[in-house]
Amino acid sequence: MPSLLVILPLLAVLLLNLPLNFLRRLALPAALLLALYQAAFALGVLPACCAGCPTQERWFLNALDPLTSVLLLAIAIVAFVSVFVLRATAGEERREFNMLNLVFLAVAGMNGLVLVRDLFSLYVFLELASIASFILIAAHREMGGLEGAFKYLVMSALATMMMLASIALLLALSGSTSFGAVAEALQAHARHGYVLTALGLFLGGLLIKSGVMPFHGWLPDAYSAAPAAVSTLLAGIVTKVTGVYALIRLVLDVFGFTPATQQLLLIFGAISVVAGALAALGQSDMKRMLAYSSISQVGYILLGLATGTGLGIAAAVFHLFNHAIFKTLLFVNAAAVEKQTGTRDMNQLGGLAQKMPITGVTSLLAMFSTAGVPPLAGFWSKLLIIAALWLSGFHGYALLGIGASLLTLAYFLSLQRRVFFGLVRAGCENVREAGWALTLPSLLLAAILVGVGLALPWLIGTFLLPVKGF
Amino acid sequence: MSLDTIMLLVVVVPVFGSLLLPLVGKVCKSTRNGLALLLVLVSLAGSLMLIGPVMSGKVITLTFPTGFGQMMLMADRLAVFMALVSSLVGAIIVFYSWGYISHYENQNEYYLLVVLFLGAMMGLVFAANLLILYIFWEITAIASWRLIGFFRSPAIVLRADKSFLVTFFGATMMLLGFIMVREQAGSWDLPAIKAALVGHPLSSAAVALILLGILSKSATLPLQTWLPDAGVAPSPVTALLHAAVLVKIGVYAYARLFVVNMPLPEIWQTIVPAIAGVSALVAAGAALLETDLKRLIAFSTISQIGFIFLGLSIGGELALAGGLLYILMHGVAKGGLFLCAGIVEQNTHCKDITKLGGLIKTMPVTAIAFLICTFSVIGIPPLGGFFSKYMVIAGAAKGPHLWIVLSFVGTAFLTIIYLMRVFVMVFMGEPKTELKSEGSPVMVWSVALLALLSIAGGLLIYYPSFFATEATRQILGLIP
Amino acid sequence: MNLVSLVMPFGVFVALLAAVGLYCLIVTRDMLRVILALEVITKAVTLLLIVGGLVSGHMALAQAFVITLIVIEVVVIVAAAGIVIAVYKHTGTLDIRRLRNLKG
Amino acid sequence: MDPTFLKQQLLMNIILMGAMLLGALATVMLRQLVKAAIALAFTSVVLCVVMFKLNAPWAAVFELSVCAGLITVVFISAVSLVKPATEEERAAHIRFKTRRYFLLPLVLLLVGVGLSYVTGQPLPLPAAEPAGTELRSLLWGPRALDLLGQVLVLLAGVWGVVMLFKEEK
Repeated sequence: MPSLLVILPLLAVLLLNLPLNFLRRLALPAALLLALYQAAFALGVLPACCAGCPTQERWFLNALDPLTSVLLLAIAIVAFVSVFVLRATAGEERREFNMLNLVFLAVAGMNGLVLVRDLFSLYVFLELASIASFILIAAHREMGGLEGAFKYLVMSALATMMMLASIALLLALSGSTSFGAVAEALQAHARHGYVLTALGLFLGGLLIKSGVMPFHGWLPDAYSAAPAAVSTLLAGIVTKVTGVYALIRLVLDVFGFTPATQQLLLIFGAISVVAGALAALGQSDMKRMLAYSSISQVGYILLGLATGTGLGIAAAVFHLFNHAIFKTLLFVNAAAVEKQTGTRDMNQLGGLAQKMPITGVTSLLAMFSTAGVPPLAGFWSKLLIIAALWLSGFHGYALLGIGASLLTLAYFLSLQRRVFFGLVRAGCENVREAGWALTLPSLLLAAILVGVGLALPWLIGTFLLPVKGF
Repeated sequence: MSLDTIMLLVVVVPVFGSLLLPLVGKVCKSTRNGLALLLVLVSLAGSLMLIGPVMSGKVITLTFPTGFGQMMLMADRLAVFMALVSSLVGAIIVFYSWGYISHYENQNEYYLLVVLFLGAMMGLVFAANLLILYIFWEITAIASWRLIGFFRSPAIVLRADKSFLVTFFGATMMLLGFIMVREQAGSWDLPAIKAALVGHPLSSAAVALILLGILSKSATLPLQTWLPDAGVAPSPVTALLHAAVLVKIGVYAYARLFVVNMPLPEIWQTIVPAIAGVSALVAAGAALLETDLKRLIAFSTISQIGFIFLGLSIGGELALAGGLLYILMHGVAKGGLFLCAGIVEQNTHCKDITKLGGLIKTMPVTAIAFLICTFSVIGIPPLGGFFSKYMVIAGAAKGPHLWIVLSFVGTAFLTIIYLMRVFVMVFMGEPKTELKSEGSPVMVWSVALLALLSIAGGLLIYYPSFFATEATRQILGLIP
Repeated sequence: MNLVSLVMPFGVFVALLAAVGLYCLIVTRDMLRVILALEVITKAVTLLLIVGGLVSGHMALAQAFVITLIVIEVVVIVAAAGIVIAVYKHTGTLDIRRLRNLKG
Repeated sequence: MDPTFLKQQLLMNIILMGAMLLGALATVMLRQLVKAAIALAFTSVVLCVVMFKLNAPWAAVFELSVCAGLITVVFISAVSLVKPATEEERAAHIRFKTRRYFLLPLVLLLVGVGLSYVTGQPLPLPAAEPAGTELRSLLWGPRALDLLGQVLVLLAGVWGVVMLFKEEK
């Protein structure tokens, strides 16, 4: 029952806030259980989804397809992990409980967003996830978090207004907001200026939401200043679902691939890939570097999507999933480093791999996965994206993507050199591994990365359908 | 045990076994050292067991059905030859490490990476699928990155990153080339590609991109810069990296891809030897000026790689067989040189040849081993290096490009000059540093073994050259 | 009558309203006024939704949308106001130029 | 909806929307934030009238009570928490206001002129709503999901208030 995925978090929030003291302590296990249920659900329906079996449900008609279930799985994994991080870093019990409630709401928002097939409902759930994240970012009420939250809020509000305006225009055109009806109406008048305005507004809003360059201004601030658990959730999945997933879904189901959309995606994708990587190269704050890296990786997803071929789309979705895993892992490790050393400034760190071996090794795996070093999961998605670009005839963009993966490796090597590798820096001698609440999720995510990477040649035919026989 | 299982074990045992080493190392150090050697010896033994079948003309294949279509491992004579060379030198290097690395921290990491590296090398050798080849290719790059940065001081780590970036750049370009091959031939599998490319030569862009990857890995001009810098690594590592295995990966990939499976258009038979010639000559010149012992030997490696490329790319049975033989002889001899350099460095704490001298008095075995290996690299009969160099040059002389051959002859003379200069400056003359005795027995035995192998390679030249010739005939399709 | 000419006069005013809001968003240095500017843009979009319902004849649908939009709008404004007040408590000013701590 | 009826109403609507635009300008340009908030409320009220005239009574009621009412209250309480501006700041504001806002009329003119040139091929009107579709049945029927979303958003708002406004000990 997909609607349970939205209703259960709501019920959890309502029940946990009944005026009974012991309930508060149940919040954490409840969150973990919910995430596990969701992961199991997503994995359970995945084969059926891939086989193309439609599901009948009142609210979410035909909601389950491979894209949706992959996203549901990613949401579950990232939420699971960030609850651990929350436990390790939130501090005060009361605040931890409040933040957990908001995490429930954010997850409900993302699940709804992934499941709906209606433009306006998409807007509603998108706002739900966003509002929960603004508040979470500002949760510690420190200056940096507030600043990041305010910037995110303003840009996000602007983006949703653009989308709503577009929804209004499309409503006037088609008399409905369901994906199918709008897509039909759009097809009938594909090249009309009115339609192009509506499309442009919507795509613009989604690009702002995804933090694509040059609309990225809010993203590094929000990621780097947020509390550790929140930046894990935000970077791993929230902005990916609210921005990138929505973009993929709408382009696939509603807008279709016109040469104009393709060009738009290619250009913004290419700018993000290269400029994001270059900006990351110049950072000294660990989380900021990861944020720029995120922008760069979103660029890859757009490039894959832009090809419009089955291979490219599957690769983009796969990269989205991979990105959720490895970026979450990196943010968890950044949280561990910050917690143990008290700083994120990479110039003050060094040699931590010897002091925190688990953090060091898992970070390395995540970085290599991002850079596309085999045999990790990120390699396959990047390979498929590049191959899709090449086979679709976008040779220049393929070359660009390959070149940028060199940049990716360069900035991650610099991070690795300054934080983990090298000699132990003065002041870091007594650093120890963070507690199990941070190492356990790291190990889990690293296992997924390696497992998916090694098993992919066999998984690819089963779960990434269009890629079969590539 | 069937033959394809043996082939699989040769790859899988060291790759996955290496992951156990840090765990074992936490419990007992000597068990870990023994296990590390054992893992490499399994590869060596497996490769030895494959000799018989492949020499009788068999090609052993193992296919996995995957979402990317078939994925293949394949053992033919070329692969088994290469596997033998690398696992042989690798085993000696691991043995030498017992002595050398025991002075340093992070030994668990060291053994993990060395064995993983050798395992990945085995995988690369038996790969008959472009994706598998690429994966193992990058694993070797990762392992060598960590090994170069082993001592962890900022300058060293920076150089490690540099070498990783250069090889990664080459590898990604190669990957793009592979994608182009895939587009043209419709498969990642080498046999299928070979069949598809009959009559349709590969596009020049794909060849150039793949060549970029190969050149970066084998440190050939213009992507040679990382290799001399990599000399900051622990000595056995540089020996492993430079001499025995890493740079040979590029050479082997060239043979595997362009000689065996994707015949190149005519024009590349001029371009590649010309690149090799320039690279060999320039690197020899650089070696002549260098005073850092390990950097000098590294430049010498770049120079010698040029000879191998010449043998493989110029065409003709004699040159090709010479090139293969060169891989073996150079691996053994250059490994010996590096390990000797390691002993010298560890005992005197000095790598500058102008500040060394007279070491033969206290380190006779090391000195003689160094001399023998030097002779082998130079190509003095009856050592192994002579035959391979002779075959390459003689084979190339049959070809149309006399000027390329002449440049290589010039390089060979330069080799004599710079290597003898090293020997004289380090081991002869007046002692300039405090004299130390020989290194630990394990280390001395290792270099002596390599020197003996160099001699044996010359005296018993019949066996390796028979193997190389047979492999060549199989490559050229003269026999099935 | 067709769709374009029907929406046009309304569309012009919606665009003008949005332009006022956007302009203010760009030039203002006061955080509370940033929120006011967002509100003005929201008004423009609300009007557009109603017009969309009007010309498509799905007025009930458009009303449902507007009601939902208004509820969400309130929550966003409350969250924004909360953030602004918290910033004010830290810095004692509403000047947006104080939000320059995060750079790079 | 009958198009001729619309045409008759158009003039009236244009006047109303002009008033809205004035309200928006006042919101943006008035110096005191309290006055600006009241100007926003005025804009909302006019919008509410426009909605009534466009036959959207329910939405109009919401606009009136929530936007013109609740949001203004939120704003004014937020403003009241902030110290009133000093003389200096006021002077600075007046000095900068002209400099910052002088482009606004130009921008508006350009947008207006630009849009009035936009014409396109006619797009047909979509089929009208089946008669008898009521807001109530619509909200609780096909759009129930949005209602659920609203509930969740309101809950998020509750935590926003709890976490952002509550005094920390």
